[in-house]
Amino acid sequence: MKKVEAIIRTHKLDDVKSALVEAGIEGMTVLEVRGFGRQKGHTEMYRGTEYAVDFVPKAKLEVIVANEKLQDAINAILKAAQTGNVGDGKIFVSDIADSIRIRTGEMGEEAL
Amino acid sequence: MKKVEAIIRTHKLDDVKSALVEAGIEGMTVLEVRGFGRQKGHTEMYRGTEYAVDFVPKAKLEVIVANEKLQDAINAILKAAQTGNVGDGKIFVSDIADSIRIRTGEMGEEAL
Amino acid sequence: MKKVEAIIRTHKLDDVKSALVEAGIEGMTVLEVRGFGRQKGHTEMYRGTEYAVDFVPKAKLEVIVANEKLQDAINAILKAAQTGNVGDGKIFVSDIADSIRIRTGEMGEEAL
Amino acid sequence: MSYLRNGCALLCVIFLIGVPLSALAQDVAAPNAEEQVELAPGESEDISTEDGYASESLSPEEENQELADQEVVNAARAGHTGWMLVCCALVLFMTAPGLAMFYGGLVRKKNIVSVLMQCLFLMGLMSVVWAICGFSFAFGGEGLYFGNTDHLFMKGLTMADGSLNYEISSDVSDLTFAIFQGMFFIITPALICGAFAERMKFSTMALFSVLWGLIVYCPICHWVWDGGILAHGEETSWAGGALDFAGGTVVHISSGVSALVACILIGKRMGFGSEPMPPHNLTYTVLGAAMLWVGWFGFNAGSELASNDAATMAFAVTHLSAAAGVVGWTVLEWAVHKKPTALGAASGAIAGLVCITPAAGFVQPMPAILMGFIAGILCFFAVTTMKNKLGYDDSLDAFGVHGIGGTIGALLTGIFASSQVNGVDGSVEQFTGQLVSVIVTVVYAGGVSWILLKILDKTMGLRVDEESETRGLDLSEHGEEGYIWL
Amino acid sequence: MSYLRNGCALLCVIFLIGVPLSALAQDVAAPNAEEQVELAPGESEDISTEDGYASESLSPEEENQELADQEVVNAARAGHTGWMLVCCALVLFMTAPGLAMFYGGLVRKKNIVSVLMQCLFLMGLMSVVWAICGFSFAFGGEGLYFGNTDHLFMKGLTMADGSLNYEISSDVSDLTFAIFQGMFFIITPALICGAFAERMKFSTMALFSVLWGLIVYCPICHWVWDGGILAHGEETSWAGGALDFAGGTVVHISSGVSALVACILIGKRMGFGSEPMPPHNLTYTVLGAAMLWVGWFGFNAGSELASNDAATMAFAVTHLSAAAGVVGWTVLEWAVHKKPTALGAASGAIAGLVCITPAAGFVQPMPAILMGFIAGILCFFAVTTMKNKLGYDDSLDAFGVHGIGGTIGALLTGIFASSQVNGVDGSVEQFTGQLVSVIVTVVYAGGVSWILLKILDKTMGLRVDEESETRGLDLSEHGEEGYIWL
Amino acid sequence: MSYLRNGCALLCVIFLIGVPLSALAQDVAAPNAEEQVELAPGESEDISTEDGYASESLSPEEENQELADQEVVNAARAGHTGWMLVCCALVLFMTAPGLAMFYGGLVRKKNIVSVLMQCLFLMGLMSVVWAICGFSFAFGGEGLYFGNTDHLFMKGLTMADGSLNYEISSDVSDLTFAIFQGMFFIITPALICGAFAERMKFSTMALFSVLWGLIVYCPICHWVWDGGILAHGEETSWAGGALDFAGGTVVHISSGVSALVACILIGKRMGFGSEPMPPHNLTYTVLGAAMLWVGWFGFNAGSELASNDAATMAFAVTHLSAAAGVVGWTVLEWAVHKKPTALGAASGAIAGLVCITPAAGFVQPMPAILMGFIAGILCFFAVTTMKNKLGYDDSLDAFGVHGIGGTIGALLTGIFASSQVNGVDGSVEQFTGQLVSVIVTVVYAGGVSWILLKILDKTMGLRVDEESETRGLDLSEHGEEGYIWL
Ligand SMILES: Nc1ncnc2c1ncn2[C@@H]1O[C@H](COP(=O)(O)OP(=O)(O)O)[C@@H](O)[C@H]1O
Ligand SMILES: Nc1ncnc2c1ncn2[C@@H]1O[C@H](COP(=O)(O)OP(=O)(O)O)[C@@H](O)[C@H]1O
Ligand SMILES: Nc1ncnc2c1ncn2[C@@H]1O[C@H](COP(=O)(O)OP(=O)(O)O)[C@@H](O)[C@H]1O
Repeated sequence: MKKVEAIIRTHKLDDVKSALVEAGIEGMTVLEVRGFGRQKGHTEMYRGTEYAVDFVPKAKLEVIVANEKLQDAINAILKAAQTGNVGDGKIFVSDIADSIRIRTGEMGEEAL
Repeated sequence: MKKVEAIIRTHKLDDVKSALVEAGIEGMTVLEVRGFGRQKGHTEMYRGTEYAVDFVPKAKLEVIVANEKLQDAINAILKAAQTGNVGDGKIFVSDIADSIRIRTGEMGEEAL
Repeated sequence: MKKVEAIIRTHKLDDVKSALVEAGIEGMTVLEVRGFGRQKGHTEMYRGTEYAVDFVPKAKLEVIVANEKLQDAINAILKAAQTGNVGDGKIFVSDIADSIRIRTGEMGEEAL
Repeated sequence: MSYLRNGCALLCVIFLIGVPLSALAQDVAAPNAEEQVELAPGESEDISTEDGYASESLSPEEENQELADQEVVNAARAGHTGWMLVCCALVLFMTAPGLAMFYGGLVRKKNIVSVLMQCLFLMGLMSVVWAICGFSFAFGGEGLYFGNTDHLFMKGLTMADGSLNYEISSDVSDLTFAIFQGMFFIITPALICGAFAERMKFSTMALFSVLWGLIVYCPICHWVWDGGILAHGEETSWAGGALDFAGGTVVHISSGVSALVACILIGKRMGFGSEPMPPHNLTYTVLGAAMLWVGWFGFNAGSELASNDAATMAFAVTHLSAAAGVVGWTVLEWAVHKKPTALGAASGAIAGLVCITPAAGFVQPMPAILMGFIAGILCFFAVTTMKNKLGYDDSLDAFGVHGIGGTIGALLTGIFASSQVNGVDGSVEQFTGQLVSVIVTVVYAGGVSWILLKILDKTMGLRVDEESETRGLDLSEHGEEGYIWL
Repeated sequence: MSYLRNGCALLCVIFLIGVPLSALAQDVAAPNAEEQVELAPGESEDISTEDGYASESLSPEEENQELADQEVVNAARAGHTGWMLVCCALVLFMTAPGLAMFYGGLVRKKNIVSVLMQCLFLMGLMSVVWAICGFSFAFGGEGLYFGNTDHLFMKGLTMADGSLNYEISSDVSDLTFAIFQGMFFIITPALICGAFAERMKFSTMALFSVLWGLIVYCPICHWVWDGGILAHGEETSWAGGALDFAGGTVVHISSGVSALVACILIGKRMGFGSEPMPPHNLTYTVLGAAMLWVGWFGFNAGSELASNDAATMAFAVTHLSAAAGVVGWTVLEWAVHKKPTALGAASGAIAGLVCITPAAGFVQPMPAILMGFIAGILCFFAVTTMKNKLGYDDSLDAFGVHGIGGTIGALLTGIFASSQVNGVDGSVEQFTGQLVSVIVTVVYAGGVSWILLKILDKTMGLRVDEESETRGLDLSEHGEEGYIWL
Repeated sequence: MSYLRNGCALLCVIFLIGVPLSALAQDVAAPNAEEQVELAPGESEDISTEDGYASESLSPEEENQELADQEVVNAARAGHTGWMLVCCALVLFMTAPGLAMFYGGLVRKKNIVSVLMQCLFLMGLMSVVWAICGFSFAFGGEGLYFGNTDHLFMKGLTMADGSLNYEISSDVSDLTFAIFQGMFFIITPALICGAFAERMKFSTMALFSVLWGLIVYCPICHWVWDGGILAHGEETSWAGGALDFAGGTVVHISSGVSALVACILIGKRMGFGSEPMPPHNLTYTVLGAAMLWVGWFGFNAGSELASNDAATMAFAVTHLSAAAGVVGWTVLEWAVHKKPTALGAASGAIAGLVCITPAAGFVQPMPAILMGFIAGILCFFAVTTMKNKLGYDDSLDAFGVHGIGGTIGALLTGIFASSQVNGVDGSVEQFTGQLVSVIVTVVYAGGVSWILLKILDKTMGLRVDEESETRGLDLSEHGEEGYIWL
């Protein structure tokens, strides 16, 4: 099994979710994160004091998939999350050793 | 070392924490997340416009454990987080290459 | 590629970010988390009812780096995040199988 | 689903009867109006009925004098009316934003909307019920036990060719009085909501509030403030009747006791005692307490029904009692629990305000400070120690603050009342009168609430199901979330 | 950048002209003052001009009597003035915190500051404009179509040796009247902001508000309330003129229609219909609605310009209509959508308040309940069904609530007005007068707003760019965030 | 721990003395009461003492006339009293929710409760202190430098058989006056809290506020408003005394300067200059500013102590100055920093309000606009440029807004005062009087605050420890969190 972590624009979340569901993915977890990268943050000004806010709000999606669905998932995300502008985000893939469904105790790909 | 990521119901957090502590785990990190899966979300209605909110609030627990404690940790989580209803969540296990305690610079299992 | 996950004190975030940027890291993602460990939480009191809050607010930094930059990143974090008091946090290192830049589709270390 | 239909049905019935009858009400008023016009001779549109009656056979000079006197009366009324309208607004301000914020901050995030909705909906529902029949039941006629139906649909309070009657008080019109009292009819059931917060069905809450208002509040109100069995100084009163300036008995004890009954009958919140249930937004609670404090000036000083020295004194003692409540609760907590909390300060303010409510027009400033201080201390023990010992789950301490604070206030009024303020001194007799009124109110409000809730429990059900409670009332009852930060 | 300069320039010009002229204004006032002093004989400093004029040739006795009468008038004025100043404060309270919270809660988090800023900045800007010229344009002179320049820089409203004129109303001074009306001048354009929220340029909004205020609001205000073509009971009025007690036409229809035009011209929000745009902070919206309710008493009852029976009646019907609006909207929604929502209750309250605004001084309580109920129901359909059908994006339903609610109210006033309240009965003629005033207001406000916005669109641009809209107006227009939770 | 005990001890002592003495106070009042009763002949309960004295040897006719006159006076008092009670409520409303929200929004999330708690606790503590001794120290007797002990425990302000004295003002009772002034006694130290926010020990803050109130505020108040060395128009006054209508010197300069001293002595917040410290909830700040604006009408117009033309004028200029402050600050910021911020608009409003405070009863509308505009601009520079240059950490700009704004206002009052408003014209002499009063206030308030804080620093400590500051005062001082979103 693989873990796909995708950092995307927050307002793309619904599109990406739909794309993943279409690609046959049935579960996923989303986190609110703040990202630092090529995309610039912004400055805020309070009573003349300027704050540079370098972190940009992003959504992070974690999807654990069976190996054979990995490519589908990646493609789905790529298609739905791309705008072509700096700040579209990244996808990171890593290995998952095991997975368990708490409700039933099922293990492995069964659990997804 | 292993990383145990458990996505659980938010109100089970305290129980799971206690179970883990009993199982000899001394550190963990919790994240607020929103999950999509078999458990249904809800609909909200604002001035006649209906919004389907598919994501359900969940807590995600990250625990890095020495290999020999892995099973204990999993069992503790399973026992404390189970309700038997859809939405109990998942446990994912993966490998951790190294760990360091920032305060002391200790490495490996010492650092946990 | 490696994933460096560092759990640090929230108010050290800016320092750590700067240190990482100096070490040549160009991207990172931050999450708000709550940690349980040796550092004690606090108690709150509402109309005579005491609540023990065991979880302490922390920032979690996720940085994916090329293998050769791993040590630099770790050192940067260690240096910037250390105060010497309990609660400085941990660094966990794991493997990343692949990474993709959504905007361009670039893969591997190119994508970072 | 059926309880929902019940609720709707009730409301619809009220309206279906009310709307056609409303036309009638106007027609009924019209003849009165004409009558008055005939009686009032002068050109001045402002002459009120009372004087009209007397003026039939006066010489022109006397008439002139009377007109001039009337001008003076009207001038004073401008002051009284303006003040009382402001007080009406202040009392409404207490329910929302005041109480809504105060209570809203105390619940968990998933139930914030439900609390706000209870307050706001009661502002609508109870006001309509008050106009249709509540006022008449509470303030109609001279019965010892209950009002009458003379003022259904605000009959007799409507305008007859530009003038409103001045029967109840000589300083403000009956309509002003009715609006002012109507604001009390809103906040009293809203206070009860604190006891069953986070688990009560909205539909049952609405129906209960209407029934409670008509069956519990209106009679007690009539007993104490409209010549009934607890009215002070009436021969027919039990034990000489009670001093209750602004509603210690009528509002706070009645709602506090009913709250206790309600929270016992509905049972504890799921997870009570095991899960943490801290206030989700303490800032709301503190700000709401401050708003209640401000609004309470309308509640207490407004209960003088005029803008005069007595209102000033009521204002002053209200302020000082609240202040002393803050000091009392906070300092005690500081000593006992090592930290002074903002929630403590806010609770102390409310305790002080509740306690001074029955006494506001009867005591001097220094005793008011003492009363607030005592209330702060005793309510502190009530919500921290007593509640835990007895083990009921009064979610937001409606009983602990309003029931206990109101009782303390009612009793202390019998001790600290000073004849210099309003002609009544504290005495053993007065204390007895207070005690009797407390007991009567506790028994009646508690008993009827118990019966009402039992019936509602059997028919509509008091409590949402477990799934709904876990998810939070905001989503399950209203389909809304309080905050959407994304 | 250029639009920014434009905006600044405008403001600076106002000030550059205003400041030196202000000195002038004082000088002009001075002679008046002296005149008055000479005329007023008695020792009393409080004697007002009018009486001064008449008193030149009176016997000492008569003079004494007159002084005594004057004392009575002054006593009444103390009441009226106090009440009206409170009403001024209440109406300001409506714009912020009231409307600011109500609207602010409804937008997405990224635009909360922009909404608050619109309200707060308009409080500043419109007040200054009102003092400099708005009041004079709206209430100056006797023209049928427009005011005059007699009161530029508040000339004639300033103090001449301690006294303020009492020309407009005999109960409160002209300055009191001017401040009160100035508060309306703030909230009316602020209401429009609901329509183009989350995408309008701040600079254009500011300039539009000033122009709209002077070109749309002032004339309509003059037509209805200062003897213009829609004034009730004037011979020169069209169709006999309209009853508009507190601004159903002047405030709500004018702003509601302009809001509709504005949201059509500026276009839908990006992602409208595809992305969810739920209220980010429903608690603000509910609390804001409650504050609006409280403040509205100043708006409606204050429009009587005195503290008397009519003000009491206006207060009562305002309260009851709001209450019935809550009940109407909520119960209907409950029936149709299965859940009663807090947003529904809040919207119903506002609908009821808007609807009763033109009628507040003309109807009895029971019809007021009916009006609120009808408004709750029709506005519910307007914002749920009609808006979706027609497909415009009125972000916060400024048109759906104020435009529709105001129109319903204006028309129903022509039906439910009762001569017992203010001498006017509902009738076909009155209904026609109401209808004509609605049509005139809709056509004029809509038309001029359309032209204004078209011009502004071509010159400054109405809308922020896409990047800014996505990021949120808080950051792009103001460089601030509403909440920083870390 | 020991400082905690100190604080508690202090409070307890106050109460231990106060409670028994309170009984005494009532006894002392009683004889007075009887005296009055004997003197007052008529049946009317409302006759006030003054007239009672004169009426001993009048013919029945004259007595009748006098009674009639008294009725007129009472009618006027109804208006004045109602208005002043509302003003009292409005000034309390300023401290909380107003100031609490305004300041609360500006701090970091971890300190929000501490700010709210400071405001709420001071509402309690300072009110009790005021009743016990503060009023007497400030307004007792005729001393040039300090009040006396005549009114300890509100002696002489309590009720003697239904009546309150009317010595201080003929329009409202002494008790009304005392409550009104008591509200000022709350907000003034609360303003100082803005300077040492986020790091001050709660116990030290409480003790400091009490001491500061008694040693700094009461004397200054006495000097300016009770015939002391800065009172306007007294022969004994320095440089002819100062015009200070509603507290530019007494409230704003005194608190602003003390704030500066405090923030210098306590030192900068940890991380000041390196860590970002943006407002955690700008919505609170904007809403709080709006509430302050509304409440300020009570503060300024209420300072007329009557509901009359002068109050109207004070209301008008207050509103316009605030409005111009918004415009001034915002437009300047827009030009300089390219974006108009909501925090700027809010700050500008407060700057305008502070600046007009001393002038409210003395200037005409157009100069008021100018004053607000100037204050907006100068305060903008004070908090953006000057503060950065000088490098002190005035967390919430208590000095920058209240100190600077108050000084500007005090000085400009000497220029813009117009004899048409209140008999005094701006002049070189008047300006000198203003300047002297500013200097005296700055020196005295600054000096005594410095000494007080030095002593407290040595004994109790001013500042929480580093760990507590990092964690936030909410947890370390109060054991509470402001928001619990989970
Ligand atoms: N090396 C990295 N490790 C972890 N997260 C990263 C890394 N680089 C980028 N990110 C995340 O991806 C987001 C987008 O990256 P950015 O460089 O701004 O744009 P792009 O992906 O279009 O080049 C960042 O906001 C950050 O959250
Ligand atoms: N494939 C997945 N990858 C990541 N997270 C998942 C995945 N499947 C489920 N989850 C998480 O687990 C939670 C529970 O899953 P769900 O399917 O609703 O119930 P259950 O685990 O009882 O079958 C989801 O809300 C989601 O956060
Ligand atoms: N085994 C673990 N797994 C995951 N997170 C951990 C673990 N141990 C500690 N942490 C995280 O590290 C933080 C700091 O740990 P703590 O034991 O308090 O201090 P220190 O690292 O100085 O010993 C904790 O708050 C928690 O978030």
